[in-house]
Amino acid sequence: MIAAPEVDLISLAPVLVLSVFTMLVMLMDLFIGKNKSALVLVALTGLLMAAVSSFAKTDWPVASFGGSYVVDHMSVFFTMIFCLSSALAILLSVDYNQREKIRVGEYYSLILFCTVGMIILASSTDLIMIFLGIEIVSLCLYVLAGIRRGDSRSNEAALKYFLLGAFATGFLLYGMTLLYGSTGTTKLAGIAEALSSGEALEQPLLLMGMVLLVAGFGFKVASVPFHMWTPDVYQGAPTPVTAFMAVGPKAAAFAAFFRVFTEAMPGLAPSWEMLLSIVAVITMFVGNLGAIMQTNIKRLLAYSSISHAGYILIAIIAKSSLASSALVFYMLAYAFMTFGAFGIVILLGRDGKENLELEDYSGLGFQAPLLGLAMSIFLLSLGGLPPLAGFVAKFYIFQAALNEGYVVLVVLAVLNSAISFYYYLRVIVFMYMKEPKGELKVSMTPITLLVIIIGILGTVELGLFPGPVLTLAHP
Amino acid sequence: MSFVSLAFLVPLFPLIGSIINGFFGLKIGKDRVSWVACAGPVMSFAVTLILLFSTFFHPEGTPYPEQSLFTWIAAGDLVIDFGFQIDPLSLVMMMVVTGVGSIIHIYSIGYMYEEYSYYRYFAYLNLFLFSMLLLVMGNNLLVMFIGWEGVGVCSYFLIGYYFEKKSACDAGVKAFVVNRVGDFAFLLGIFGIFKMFGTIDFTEVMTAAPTTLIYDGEAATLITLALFIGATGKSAQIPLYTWLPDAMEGPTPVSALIHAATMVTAGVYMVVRCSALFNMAPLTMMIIALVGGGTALFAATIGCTQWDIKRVLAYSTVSQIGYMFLACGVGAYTAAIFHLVTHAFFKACLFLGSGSVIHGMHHEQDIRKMGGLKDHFPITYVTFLVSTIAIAGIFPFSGFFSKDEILYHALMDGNVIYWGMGISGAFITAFYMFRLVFLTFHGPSHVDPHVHPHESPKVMTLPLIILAFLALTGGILGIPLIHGWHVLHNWLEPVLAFDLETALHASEVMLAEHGHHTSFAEVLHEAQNKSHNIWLEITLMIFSVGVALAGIATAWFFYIKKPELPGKLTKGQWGFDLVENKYYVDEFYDETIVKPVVKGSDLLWRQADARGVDGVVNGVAWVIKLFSRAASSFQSGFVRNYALIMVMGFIFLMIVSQIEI
Amino acid sequence: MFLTFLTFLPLIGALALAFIPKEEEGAIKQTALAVAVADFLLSLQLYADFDTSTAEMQFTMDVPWITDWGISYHVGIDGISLLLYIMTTMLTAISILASFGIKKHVKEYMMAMLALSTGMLGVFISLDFFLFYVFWEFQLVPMYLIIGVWGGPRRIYAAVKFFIYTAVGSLLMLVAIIWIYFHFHETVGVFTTDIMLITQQINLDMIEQKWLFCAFFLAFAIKVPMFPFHTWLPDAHVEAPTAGSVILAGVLLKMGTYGFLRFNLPLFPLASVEFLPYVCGLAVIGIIYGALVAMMQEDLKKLVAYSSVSHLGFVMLGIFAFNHYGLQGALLQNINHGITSGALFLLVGMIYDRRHTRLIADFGGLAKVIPVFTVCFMIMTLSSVGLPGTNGFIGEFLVLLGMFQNEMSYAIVATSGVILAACYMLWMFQRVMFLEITNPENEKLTDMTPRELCTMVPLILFVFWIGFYPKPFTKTFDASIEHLITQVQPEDAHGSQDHHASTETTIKMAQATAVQNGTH
Amino acid sequence: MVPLSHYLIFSATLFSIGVLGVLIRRNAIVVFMCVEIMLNAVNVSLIAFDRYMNQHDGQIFSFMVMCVAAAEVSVGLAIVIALFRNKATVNLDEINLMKW
Amino acid sequence: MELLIFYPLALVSVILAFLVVFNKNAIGSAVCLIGMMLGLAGVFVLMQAHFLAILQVIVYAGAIMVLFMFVIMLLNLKDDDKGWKMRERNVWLTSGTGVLMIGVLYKFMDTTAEAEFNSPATVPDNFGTAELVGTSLFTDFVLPFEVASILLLAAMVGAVVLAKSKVD
Repeated sequence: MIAAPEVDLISLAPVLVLSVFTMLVMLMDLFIGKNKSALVLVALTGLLMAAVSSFAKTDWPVASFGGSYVVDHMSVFFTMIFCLSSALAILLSVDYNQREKIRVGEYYSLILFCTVGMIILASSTDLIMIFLGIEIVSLCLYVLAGIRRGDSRSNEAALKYFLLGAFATGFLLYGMTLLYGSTGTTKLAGIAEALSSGEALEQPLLLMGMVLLVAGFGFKVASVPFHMWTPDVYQGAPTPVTAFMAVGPKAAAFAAFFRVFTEAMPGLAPSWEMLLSIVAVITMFVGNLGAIMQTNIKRLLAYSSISHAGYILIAIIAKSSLASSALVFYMLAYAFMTFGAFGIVILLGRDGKENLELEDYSGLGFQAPLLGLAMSIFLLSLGGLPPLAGFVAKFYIFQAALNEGYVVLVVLAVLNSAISFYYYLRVIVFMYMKEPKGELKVSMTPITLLVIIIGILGTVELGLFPGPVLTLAHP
Repeated sequence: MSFVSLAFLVPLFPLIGSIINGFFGLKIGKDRVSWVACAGPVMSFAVTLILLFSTFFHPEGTPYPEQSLFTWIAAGDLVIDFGFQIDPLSLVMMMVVTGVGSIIHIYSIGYMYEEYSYYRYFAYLNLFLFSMLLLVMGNNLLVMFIGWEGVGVCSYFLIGYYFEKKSACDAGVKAFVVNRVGDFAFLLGIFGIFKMFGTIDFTEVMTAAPTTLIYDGEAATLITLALFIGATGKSAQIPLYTWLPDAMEGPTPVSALIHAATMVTAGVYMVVRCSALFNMAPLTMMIIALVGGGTALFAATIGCTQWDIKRVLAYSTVSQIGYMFLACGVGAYTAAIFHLVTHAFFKACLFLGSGSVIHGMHHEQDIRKMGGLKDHFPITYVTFLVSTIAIAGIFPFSGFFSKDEILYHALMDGNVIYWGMGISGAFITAFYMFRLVFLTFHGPSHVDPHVHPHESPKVMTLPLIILAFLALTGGILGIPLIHGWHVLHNWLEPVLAFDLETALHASEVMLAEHGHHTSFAEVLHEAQNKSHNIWLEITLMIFSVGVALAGIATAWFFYIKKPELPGKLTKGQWGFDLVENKYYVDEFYDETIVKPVVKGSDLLWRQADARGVDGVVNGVAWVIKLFSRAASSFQSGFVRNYALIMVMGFIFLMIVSQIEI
Repeated sequence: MFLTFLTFLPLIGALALAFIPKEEEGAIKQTALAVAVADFLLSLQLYADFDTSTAEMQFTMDVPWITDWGISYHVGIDGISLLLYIMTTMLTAISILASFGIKKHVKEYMMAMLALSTGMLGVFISLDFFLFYVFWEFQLVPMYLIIGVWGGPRRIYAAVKFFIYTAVGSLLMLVAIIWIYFHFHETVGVFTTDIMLITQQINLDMIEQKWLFCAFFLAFAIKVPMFPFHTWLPDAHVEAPTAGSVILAGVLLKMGTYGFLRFNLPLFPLASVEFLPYVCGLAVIGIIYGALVAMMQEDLKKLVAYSSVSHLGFVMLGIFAFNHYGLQGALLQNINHGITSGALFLLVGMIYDRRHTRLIADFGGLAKVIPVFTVCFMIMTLSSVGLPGTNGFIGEFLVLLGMFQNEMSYAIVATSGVILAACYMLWMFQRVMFLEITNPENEKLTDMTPRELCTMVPLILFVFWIGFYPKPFTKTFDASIEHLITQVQPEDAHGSQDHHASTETTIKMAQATAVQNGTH
Repeated sequence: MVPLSHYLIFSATLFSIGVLGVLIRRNAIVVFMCVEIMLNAVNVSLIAFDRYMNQHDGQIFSFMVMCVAAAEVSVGLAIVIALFRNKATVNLDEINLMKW
Repeated sequence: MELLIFYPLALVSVILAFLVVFNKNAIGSAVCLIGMMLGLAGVFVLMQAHFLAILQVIVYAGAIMVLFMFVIMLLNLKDDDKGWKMRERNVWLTSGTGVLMIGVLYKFMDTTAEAEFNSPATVPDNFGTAELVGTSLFTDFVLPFEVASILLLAAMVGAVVLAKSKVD
């Protein structure tokens, strides 16, 4: 006799809603004609519904499925970020896909699938679930990165991402296995319990498992030295996908990273703190240093995103509830800035010419003053200049870290911030201080502009009046 | 109503003149400029006279009036008024400054008339008078310091009046910078005084000095030394005298007013003004006397070898001021002021006379190209001769009285070395001054045939006559020998009065409080035992007149009787070369201070700053770029490389984790 | 509220400019000028209403901002910031007037200037760490653009250097601020970033003070700039457009010294006393070094820039004299330097506009061609030299006097800076203005235009006003300085005797030394 | 009875061989096969742990791994095909358009 | 006894794995891989994981590897991959990494060998059977099971998008 499984579908509401809408998109794609704009609406509705349904449970935290799934503060907030970032990514893609002639039906459904994966990733408290979540996200991204099939860069990005991703999956999986082997369970709470008893801490394999997990997750969040794919893939992938990759999946990976390390392995904290600190510092440095030499805006932003991963790692190291709020806030702020910046990158591209070199930005600041201003705001916010969202976010993370006493780490992060200004300013140098090569023609496509405006609003709002969001972010 | 409330007018008139001329000078025409320019000092002179007369009736024993215009600087317990002090000492100086100043202003009308920027000259000159009056009238050190630096800057402008000439500009900068060195010390002195007294008001400081400072204590010595260094800068004493000869690049009336009569004597005035402090510091006094005497002798020797008419006078000025300091150094402040006044007369006259010659010779200054000019310049010659006799110290010219008073005090209050320096200086002075007269006005003419010398207009000769008259009669102010007839002495008495006994007693008490029982009885005894020896004084007078005459005779011998002799004698003499080149002091300063500073600064900038400090900054940027290149060079584009690096990273983390546990 | 209005008025003006079409340059310039002048005139009201008898913050406004973190929009002015504030509005107006000749992107330029003004004003009024930091960083951007877009040939290098260098310093300050934030919560139990509150109640031990002092020091020392953090300044000055240099010298550098007064001294009194020798040492080195290096400069702007290093050294020295004279001198010298260096940069800008060179060697004999200009230049030169009767003297005198009362040796060395100042300024003046005209191009120069004269006249007036009657300025400082001294003093009890003490104690101290070293 | 350590060492060896293959092969498909070796190696560990703890979690896990492997293979090979269409090569050393 | 079965199986698997890496021919590699997977299936059986062993054969060695072969054939790869040569500039890096990797492996083996693992639990006879695994799958692990369906669906869509021949 099989005992009835413990099923709590209400907890699962966002996943279910979104899955349904995903399939709806796929189906509709087959039946509606050439004009696919309805799909956008459906997809956005789905995301909205998912976001709303994430509040189906309000008595956080709610654990279900035998402790493998949880609805808590972090998961809900992350769900919102995922839905936001996916919505922005879809909006960003509308004009782009038209320009680049990308099949939208599958495209949108893949983004939605990916979102499902992200939600699962952020809400799971079971290694198996986390593994599956990561794989869903990754698989969708492999495909999305290579979705411009006619473009060899896109192909290359997909292949690189895929091979390295699969390689990293091996590490991650091995790490999970060893963790499972030393504790006898795949549930995070169970692992924590086993570790807290002290007996499991003696397990020789545990440490290796932890390092393997660092490597595996490190790959997903693009932290050095597992970041190697990032610049190439960011560059090769279609721009909206790049923006999406930089925000949603990364946030999801961080959510899981945070959960696994803080919820499952607090007992091992002294050793992984050390490891992560090293990784964080190297990540910040390599990201910022690498960005300095870049001439391609997408590559530059890729390196920048690596460095941001470094900052965010500090939140994991700080591991308090303050840190989790900081992480959440950071990802939200990061979403606005990144989508805004990539939005402008997309706007500048035209048929057959993407205009991705910094040279192409010469004179932008005066020929399209508002775009220049917007780009400056995004870049300065990424650099962490007050009073913009990026600053408040960094401030929050530094707060969390200082509160736990990681002064050196924060000082290094702060120095990196200073370095990072160099390349963000470099873009501004091109926009304002170099003479334009020719006349810039910017086609102001409305939906992309909308994304940029949302980005600006978010960046400025979170910078000037972060109060309400902070209240939300704090458990 | 007290007349003192008029005091502010004295500096105000020249200031107004300066402002009018400075801003509108070009528009109103030269004649009006002259009127405006001369009206200032003359009116000041008038007000000074009023003040002087009102002071005659000042009740004895009461403090002299001060006029405070407003609170200038207030910071915590430091309150500095912008105020003037009208006491005998400042009145003497004001008389000299406004009087001689007026005369020279008038003279300048003639001398400068052909200049394009005539107005500029007068604006500067009026501004100078303003500053100088602040200097002498200020009731505290800081107002004095405004004047002190103000005259410096005016001097800078006036020396560099012919700003198209490099030498003039350089001389101006040199004057200002060297003065600044002195000012630096002066400032430190002010700080020290404030630290010790908590105020920088003259009256308060001087009243408190005997009971606050310790006789011969470190504080007293250092403060006075600092002040004295300040004075050496302004008054062109060793070691800061080098700017004055170069300052002769300015127009001649300027040399007369600033670099002979007034500004350069400011140092003397300052020392006298702070006499109460100096009295507490015998060590400083000794240094002052030595420096003064030394300068007197040293500059005089250089004066013998110069060929530029103004430079001779310049060294003579340095030398004469040396005498004044010598007087200060032995505590004969009255004598110093006396000499200051008479020197102002005769030296102004000499300079103006030389100016007249230069004017008439179309700006020829080399005395080797003159000679026999007495027929061409009758008035100039006579006035020049009168002043020369005065400076040489021949009875009954003014210089005789003042110089002999100094020499007397040098021997009586000082020692025979001071006197020796003084008397040898006197001999040389007489010699080189008459050398100047003989070479210029007597003997065969060496005038360039293209030059037609002519006597100057009345506006220039009249001042000469006035000044010559003063040089002749100025000695009245200080007729010696008969007690009570020394007008100046009586006049200054209340300002210079100093009760050594109280001071020494206070010092003893203060030292005793700290467990040091020192007795100053000996000092006191020595001071009290000095008495006026009238016969000695007469002897000295006769001797010094004799010395002066000897000097004149020597000059006559060398330059009239056997004019070819000096050339023969000095040829190839290293000693003479040394003196002729002013002992190479300028070169010495150049090599030891100026060049090292310039070279060092250049090094500092090009190496230390651009390469060192900024190099570090740019180096950091460079290193970052280097690392940046390294960081992105790993990004080779090959997937397997990426995988390799991931594995390496994993292994690295593995090792780290093993180390940690 | 009024203060807030004044502070944000330029920003509003900048936004208004956005709606004027690009082509109407005249209207843009006039609007910008009108806004700046209005801001200046209105800010005079602050002076009129300012109560000089109290050290309390005035015109305060305190509105909760980010309540979760205890951050509020708290602004106010006291004696330390009042004149800096007014000077900022004035220099903004003057620099906008001086930039009428700007050729490219007029609209953006004016917007940047006005935005910059708001940023700078905000720094001086912020009474909340977070707010302060926001303004502190915010003003970098317009300045960066002004240097980078409208600057000289190496403008990008200079602009980036300026930005990064300053950012590096201030980011460490950020860390310190957050640290204080938590420390304050631990010790007092409140999460707040209110500067006043923290200053009053914070309790730090020596080690903590030292570290925090260093973090703040770096930020401010770079801004000041103190040796050896000064190298961004010459580059920034040389490349910046005239108005940029004016603002840079006049206001931006003052933020550094202001920071010392507002944060380092009151928050870390122990460390301030502890670090006095080092800070003063650097200040003195800066004075001498700046002067020596200035002497060798071939570029006028660079010379003035290095002279700023030297002058700001005096300000630092005054601040660390910890007594009334020094602090008053420092505050006044702040204003003086703003006026004098600002004017010098304006003047250099004027001849640059005519000759398109700033090399000293290219000039010579200008006095003959452009007399009015020469007079202005001369006045400012003398003010820079610190001639008594000009503003420069009062400040330097008080600073040196203050330092002398505290630590004689520094004052003595620093005083020698006045000699060097005379050297480099007068030498420069001579080479530019005097001598024969060697370059025929200089003969065709035209004298100052009325507009240029308008920019100079107020500054000249201030030079003499402060020089002869500084009381209206110094009286605003008094109460705040007294307050500041009491904040530093208690911990400084034994050391303070010789600097704050009355005359009697000074005399006694001096006598004691005299006895020890006496000649008897 | 085979000790657990034997299985673990066996698994680690296979994993390392997989890693080695990824590092040194140039053919994208073979590289991918090496990744499959790694996944298989992990499966050995998982099941070994299960066996020694008398649990089924590991087996479920390895079931999921197979599932994922299948999905990955389908996507991965699709990517390879897409790439091959454009560049007619699967040699990884020839695929480096984007670098630095 | 079991060791006697384990060692040959393990040896063969390892050798085959090596052959996968060192085979010059992609097809050869694939064949070796199949062999290795079969070997592993044997090991699974040895551990009484019968269900998984079956899956290993069917899914892995069967379906997945067939797909590999299929693609290799489809692309008609020649022997352009000459062995396992690596790019020369990375020789030292790779070898260094290899040495370190061996070190890590040694460390791993060392610790595993030293660790005193409890002797295996006595497992019920039906351990590893489809029944027990299935029960577990549908009770405790029903969520992963369902999620896996999303994964597969997504993969399917993705594969279709990328591999469709017509570029539109």
